[in-house]
Amino acid sequence: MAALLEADDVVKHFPVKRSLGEIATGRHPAVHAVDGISFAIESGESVGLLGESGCGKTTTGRLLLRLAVPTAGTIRFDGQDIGTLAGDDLATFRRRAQLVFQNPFEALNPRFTVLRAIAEPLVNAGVPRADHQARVVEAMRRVNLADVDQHLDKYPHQMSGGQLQRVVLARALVLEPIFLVADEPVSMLDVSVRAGILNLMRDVRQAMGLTAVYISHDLALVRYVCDRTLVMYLGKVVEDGPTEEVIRLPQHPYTQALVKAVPVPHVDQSHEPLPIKGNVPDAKNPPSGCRFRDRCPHAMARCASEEPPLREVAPRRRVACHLLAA
Amino acid sequence: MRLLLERLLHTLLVVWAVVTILFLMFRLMPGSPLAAYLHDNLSEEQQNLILQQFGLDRPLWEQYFIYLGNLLQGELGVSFFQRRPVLDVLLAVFPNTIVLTLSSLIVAYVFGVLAGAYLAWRRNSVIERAAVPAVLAIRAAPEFWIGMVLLAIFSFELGWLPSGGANSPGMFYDSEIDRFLSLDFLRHLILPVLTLALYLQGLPLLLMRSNMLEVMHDEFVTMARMKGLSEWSIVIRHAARNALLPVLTAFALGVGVSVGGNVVVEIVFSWPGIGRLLVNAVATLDYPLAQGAFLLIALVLIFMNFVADMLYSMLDPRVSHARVA
Amino acid sequence: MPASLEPATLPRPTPALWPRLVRAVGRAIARAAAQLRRDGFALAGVTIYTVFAVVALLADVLATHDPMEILFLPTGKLAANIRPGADFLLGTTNLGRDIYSQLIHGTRSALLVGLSAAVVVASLGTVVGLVSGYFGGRIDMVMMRFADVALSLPFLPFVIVLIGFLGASINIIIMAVALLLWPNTARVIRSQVLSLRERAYVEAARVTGASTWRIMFVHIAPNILPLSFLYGSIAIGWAILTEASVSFLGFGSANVVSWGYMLQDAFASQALSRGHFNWFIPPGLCIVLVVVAGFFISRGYEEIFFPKLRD
Amino acid sequence: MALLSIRDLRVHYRTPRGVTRAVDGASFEVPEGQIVGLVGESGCGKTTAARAITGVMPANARFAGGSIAYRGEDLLTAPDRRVKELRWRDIAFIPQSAMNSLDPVYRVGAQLREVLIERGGMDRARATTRAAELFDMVGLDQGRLDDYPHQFSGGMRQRAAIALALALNPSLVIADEPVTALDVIVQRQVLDTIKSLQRRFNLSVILVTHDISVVAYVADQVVVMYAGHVIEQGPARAVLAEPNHPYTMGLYNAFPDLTSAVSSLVPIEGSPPDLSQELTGCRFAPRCPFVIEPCRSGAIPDQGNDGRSAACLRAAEAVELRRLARVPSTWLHS
Repeated sequence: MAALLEADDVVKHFPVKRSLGEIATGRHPAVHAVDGISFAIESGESVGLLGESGCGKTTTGRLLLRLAVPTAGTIRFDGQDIGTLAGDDLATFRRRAQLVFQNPFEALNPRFTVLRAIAEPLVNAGVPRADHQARVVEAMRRVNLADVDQHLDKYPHQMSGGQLQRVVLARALVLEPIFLVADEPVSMLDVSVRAGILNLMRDVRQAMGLTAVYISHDLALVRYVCDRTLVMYLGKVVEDGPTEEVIRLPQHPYTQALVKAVPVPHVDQSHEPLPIKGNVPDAKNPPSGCRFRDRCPHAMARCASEEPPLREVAPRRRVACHLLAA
Repeated sequence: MRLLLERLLHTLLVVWAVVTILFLMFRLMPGSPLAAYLHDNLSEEQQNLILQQFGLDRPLWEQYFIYLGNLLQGELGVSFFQRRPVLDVLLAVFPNTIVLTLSSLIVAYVFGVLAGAYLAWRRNSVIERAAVPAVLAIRAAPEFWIGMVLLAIFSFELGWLPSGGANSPGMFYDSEIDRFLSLDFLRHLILPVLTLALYLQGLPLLLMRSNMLEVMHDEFVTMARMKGLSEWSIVIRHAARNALLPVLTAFALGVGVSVGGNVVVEIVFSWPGIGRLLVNAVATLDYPLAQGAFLLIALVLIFMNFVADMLYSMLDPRVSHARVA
Repeated sequence: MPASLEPATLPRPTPALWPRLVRAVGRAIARAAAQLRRDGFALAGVTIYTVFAVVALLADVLATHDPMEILFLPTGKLAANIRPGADFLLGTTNLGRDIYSQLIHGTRSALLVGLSAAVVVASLGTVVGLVSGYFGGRIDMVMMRFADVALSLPFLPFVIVLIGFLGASINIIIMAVALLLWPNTARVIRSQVLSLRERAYVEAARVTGASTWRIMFVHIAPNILPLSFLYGSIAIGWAILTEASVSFLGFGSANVVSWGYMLQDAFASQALSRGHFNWFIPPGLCIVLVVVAGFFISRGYEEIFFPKLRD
Repeated sequence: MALLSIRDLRVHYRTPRGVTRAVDGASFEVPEGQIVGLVGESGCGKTTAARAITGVMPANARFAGGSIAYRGEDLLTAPDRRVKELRWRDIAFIPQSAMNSLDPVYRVGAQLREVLIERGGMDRARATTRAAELFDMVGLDQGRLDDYPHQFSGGMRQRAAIALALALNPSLVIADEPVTALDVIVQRQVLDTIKSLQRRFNLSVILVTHDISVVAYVADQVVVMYAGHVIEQGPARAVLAEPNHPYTMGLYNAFPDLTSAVSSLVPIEGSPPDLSQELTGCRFAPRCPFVIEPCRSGAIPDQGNDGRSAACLRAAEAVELRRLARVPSTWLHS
């Protein structure tokens, strides 16, 4: 299989206001939201971007869709550098890559009916008006929005969260994209509704042969819908591998802590304290060397001086940790 | 610190822009004000002398730099009609305006804040329902008209208070302070202050009321209730303290706006202030005086905008204590 | 391809643009009207405006005399300082002019000044705020610096100097008001646009390839129009008050009857010391009514479009 | 005797669209020294029920019936004075968002001292020492007492809120979604703090959450709410292992579990009823795969023993229903 998407040493910094001292010394401080990540996603894969808030996963998602442009590095989609796309090429890319939003209550224009909302991509892609309704109805069927006629003229405030997320998904699918980024697609929904949306996304992905990236902080969700998982910490990918393996045998100390911290719905579970302490450091001044070192139970002198590269430790398995260097 | 310097720089930029606008406004107006000054019966030589005196025979850009240079030295020229340096004329009346402005703002804000907090506390009571449209109506009234009505009633009908000026004729004082503290001055001050305060109280009142209503819905006020704190602590220490922040900023802004905005009230009560001076200067085409008065009013406004800005960032810990680490 | 699937529920004719527009506008008006009935403030404001608008339109019919004509009694005496009565509803001025007729005609200039200034302020402020907020960067910086400067010019003194040197004219008053008031509108709209720009549904439009134009005018602008109206209705009041102040200070144009002119006339003619309340109370009240109507409407608007401000 | 006993509590909200019966006849108890997990989905009334205990409610809320007995004393009929006295000294609260619940213009230490002085009757010096003690207790650096709330991270703020709640040694702490806004690792650390302090001071805690795994981690008892009703309650171990109400069973199927083999998640079709409508019968009936005709009318009595109860007419068949509920096709509406 060929890589559909390749990220090559992608960096995204957000400049912040400089202090007087920084102006005087000519320094340009920035939030290192994404700080040199590389990965390739093969056609048809579903990949989870897992991490805590502030780890850069959402920024990465935006970069993949060219909602933001990298500070350095390139992202290639189907062989083309998306940073340089313009005009018709950009329009084509917009048709092929879509986004499913975290909060369905905000992802839909409150003044648009369901019909108008789902037809929006068709309008932008220049699909003849006469075809809109048929394609909207088709997309709604695809996301199991029953009683199509009943919903077409509804406004977002007249629908439930689960229904809204289906509308959002239908909008993303109406142009028949080949690549989908879903940013925490169910975190705003109730548990009893979540499962329905996740199942739907899984089914749709398979039926349409989509390549998908799920951005989430929820390990259980990623496990449910992703073949492969990239674990991010403070702008870096620290671990990469098949989801089941990453969860069963996490290699990076951070992933290990993360897996341990996830609560499970059983009374009998480990209550032993987590091995890591402290908070995620400030992304403006990340620690030298390994970014996890000051919270890591295994930190060594080398961790402070040398940044561990993300290296292959087994086939399809990459980890960025000096412990695994040997 | 960085914020202070940044705002200061910004303020200087605005001052420069306003000064430039002022220059252009006074030099490029059709029917140059100087025309009125240069009487036909002056000889050409005399006319040229005057033009030279004001540097008006030079090219515009040169005039501009002369003007900037003069401003930097505090040189505002000489009043056409009073034959005195403009700065002296301005400084003679400026204290009157400041006293009038500050007294009325203080009266207005003390009343407005208390009444606003009270109305918020008595939400949906009869008095609250009646007060809001009444306050809006007072705010909708032209200041000078409020002044006229008060004047007609308290001065002319009832004869309780003097009808204008800052002092009765023939009164002399050892110092300005003595003058301001004299009973005669205070009697003259009452009506204009009342007029301005009536007009000005609407803003702090409505602002305080809506801020209080908003803050009372904030989670930390609910928490204060859950903690069983006294009503006093909840309303004053938590709600009012938070609601007051924007009102203090509005006060600082209000000082700047009022110094120029008092114009009409100064006219109604013949108050010898900077606004009245400006109006008379414009009416008599006394261009150096008008320019000086306008400049002074503008500088106060710009300075108070700056103060308001700084005040806000000093009083709100979310700005003043932004943690960089 | 999906278009050829022809689901059973089809066909439903795609409505043409303009009937949909008519429907949308109709719905908006219906909603506003429904809200109006609930909101006493807005209702009062609209009622006051309606009454004054009718008066302005029918001024020639309603007025009993020419407002500037010097009137004489049947006895041939100058009709000066007549008390209100059947012949002169609100009495006459010291020069024998009919106060009631002046009041009626003053409505015209007040509404003219107020509405024109409101339109200019609201549209200038909206366009600047929209462009500045959406594009950001240099454009934004330049425009906001202009706004800072405009807000640093003392309002009334600026108008006085302008009028004093350029001569009295309603157009100059409107221009001056617009020149100094647009920044308030622009700033508020800008900050609203800044937050709307980051909304997920705007991002959604972008990711589906919507053009900048479409995002600005289809997705963002409809949400800020209420704010434009809000600031427009406040500007009506400001413009009327400004015109009144300028006229009162004697810089008004001599051949236009306005409420400010009437007040100046009364003030200069010692109406105050003579207790001619019939002369200076009515024009002041008219100003209060028109201006407060704007405040009321803006309050009602807030209630309709920014319900979170409601209790 | 239970520390807190809630009987048939009804709390209604006036809204523009009519009356919303957010809590509509809920009964449960909080035993001394135990953590009670109050679980349910959004809009089920769990937060309203928990806040009702503090007596501090939004202006449009109304107590429409029932009782809240604290140590046998009904808080709803007790004089205001008495209720105010109990607040924070006996019943304290940890909010979901500590950011909004701390006053932004005062230092965190000052807010601690305020309650220690005004409600605890301490002098300034004593309050200062106690504040430092409390910070220590919840694992915060004493040096941060002089910080403003916005200078804290999310986890630190939540710890500060816990310190504030424990300031006056209350017997009952109500925690409303205390870890929902936090990342997993911080969430776990804060839960550990709550649990250890609860043991140390033998606190009773009501922990409101939408997350059954949080309940599973810390709770001794669990109360499940649905559409304003309590539909199941009992010891956490028993309820979570062997749910008796079809809703609880369904919730389990819909919840992703990291420890079990990946099976498919099963949603509960439909959505909760509109609480501004008059409702009869079991509120879960329209979504329940095991519904029988009597479910749709009349009151559904609590069935149960051994300290467990479920508001389900078919609770006696729970073993069989549990077996059926594990089959995904059961939950597919035709």
